[in-house]
Amino acid sequence: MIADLLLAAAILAVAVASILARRTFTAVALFIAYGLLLSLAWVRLSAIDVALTEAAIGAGLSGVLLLGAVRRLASRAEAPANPPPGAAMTVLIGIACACVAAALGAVILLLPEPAPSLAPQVAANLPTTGLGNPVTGVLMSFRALDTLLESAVVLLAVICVWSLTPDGGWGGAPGAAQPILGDGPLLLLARILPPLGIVVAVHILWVGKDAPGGKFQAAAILAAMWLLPWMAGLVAPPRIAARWLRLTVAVGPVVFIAIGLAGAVTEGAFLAYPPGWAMPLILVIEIVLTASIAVALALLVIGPPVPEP
Amino acid sequence: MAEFLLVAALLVFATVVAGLLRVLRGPAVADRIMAAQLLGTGGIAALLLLGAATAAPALADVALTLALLAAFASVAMARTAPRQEKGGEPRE
Amino acid sequence: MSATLFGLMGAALVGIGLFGMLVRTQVLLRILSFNLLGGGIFIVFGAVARRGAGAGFGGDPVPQAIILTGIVVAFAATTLAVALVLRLAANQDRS
Amino acid sequence: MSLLADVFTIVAVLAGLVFFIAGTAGLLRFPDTASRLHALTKADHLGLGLIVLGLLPRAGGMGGALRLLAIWGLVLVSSAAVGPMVARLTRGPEGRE
Repeated sequence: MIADLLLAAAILAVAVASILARRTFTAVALFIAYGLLLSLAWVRLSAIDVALTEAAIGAGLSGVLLLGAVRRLASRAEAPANPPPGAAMTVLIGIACACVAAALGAVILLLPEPAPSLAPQVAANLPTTGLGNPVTGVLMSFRALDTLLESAVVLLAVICVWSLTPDGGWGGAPGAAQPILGDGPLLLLARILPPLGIVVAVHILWVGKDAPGGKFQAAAILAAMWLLPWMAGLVAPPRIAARWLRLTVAVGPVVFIAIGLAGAVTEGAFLAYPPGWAMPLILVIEIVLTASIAVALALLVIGPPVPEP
Repeated sequence: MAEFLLVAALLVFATVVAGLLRVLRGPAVADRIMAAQLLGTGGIAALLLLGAATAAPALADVALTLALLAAFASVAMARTAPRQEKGGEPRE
Repeated sequence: MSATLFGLMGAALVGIGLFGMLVRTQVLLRILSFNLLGGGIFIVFGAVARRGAGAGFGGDPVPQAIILTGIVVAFAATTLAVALVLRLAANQDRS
Repeated sequence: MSLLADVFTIVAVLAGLVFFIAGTAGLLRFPDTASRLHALTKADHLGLGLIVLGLLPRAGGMGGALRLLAIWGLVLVSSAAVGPMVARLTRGPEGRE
């Protein structure tokens, strides 16, 4: 019980410090600490799958994404287009936000006592999917449409980010040129960590069938393991005009839709798995989706191509 | 035995949260990075102890992911940190 | 009990994130506050899922799966926001 | 036999805890960044290392033990890489004398 109070207080303290920080870099460093603490909070809420995702995406990829932006924006004095609100206005905004938080808190306190839950239904139908992990079962079978739409959203995000390429830069290698600092330690890490990370990612993907784990967490780790050598300047990202790159990013959702349509033909319902075939089909989708989303997440963090001035 | 591990997990977490003050207060940029890394390591240790106490092997996977990603984030932070001027606050 | 505590913490995070988005003028800090806000909402959702525990699961798996999807989509939105900010900054440089 | 394992676990975890507390205290109390870095690496390496050693007998079989050692190895490698980079930050450019 004390641990929960301590954890909650620590998260709130880091969150407040993060938005009040003077320098953007400090705010992002605090945000990474916030991501780490949040994944511990998810463990206390006994949602281990979400803890894995929050650790991989919240603390890892989001932090590195914002750090990259801080580095590229640090070189120019950022002229604030609109001046910060005055003291009175800030207090007013503070009160309004406190009201929103209080209202949400009241909702939490007034939740219906026999908490409505779909757990029994999931438990009843899980054996049909042949999976042991209920969250993976929901993701891949009962709510497979959400997962399909989500992988499509990731694909769309890649298209949108690439569409921000300044003219003349189209087709080039994505992302700004990484400064080759000749940092010994970074090069060391960029050579040692990726192989380990790939083994961990495969382990988490495979274990995801019966225990917390799964494809999004594995994809985030794989993306991180590609970004590390890119940051160290060891690996030049492929040109976005490269056909195989576009194919890899698109193959995940395409395979998912194809299997969904096949289900519609044979079983009469989109995304329905023929009985007995659920497990192998889900496995195929998971593996293809992991590779596709890993590449997509990495490309999202790398960003659009930036032509040298 | 399990209670001992739970108490140990709580203690490790409490010390690491105390270390968090360095993140909030640390004048130099390097202090914040170090404190964030300590937070990562402490979180991993607390998770391992909690996992051993409640016999939940899945927590070791979370600790493994945290170890990988905390390393990744720490390196990114160390690389992006503004250079330290002569003793003063580094410019924005 | 811990679910309610974390639910209230999530509600407070929503307030903090909203405050950060409205008060801070640096664009990156606004994007960061947006992520704090998102994290808070997911925690509120997670507290509800925790209360729905049953049938041998530590929490109701359906909202947990949806939160998982939400985290990935929020990350995709954040990458797009950062890409827009960087492109704007590059344009300001050129003009 | 299991009593011996339990005693070993308790002793090792307590020792790890001591290093964590000492490392964190060092991080908070020491005057300049370099000495704080020194304190931090102690907490990182030895604190976690001893806790991992303490938990080894309780880890389920070979797989669990391997995973624990992998975690410790990862933290060692990452703090070995981040340490010099952070130190170089405090030295600034002239740190390369």
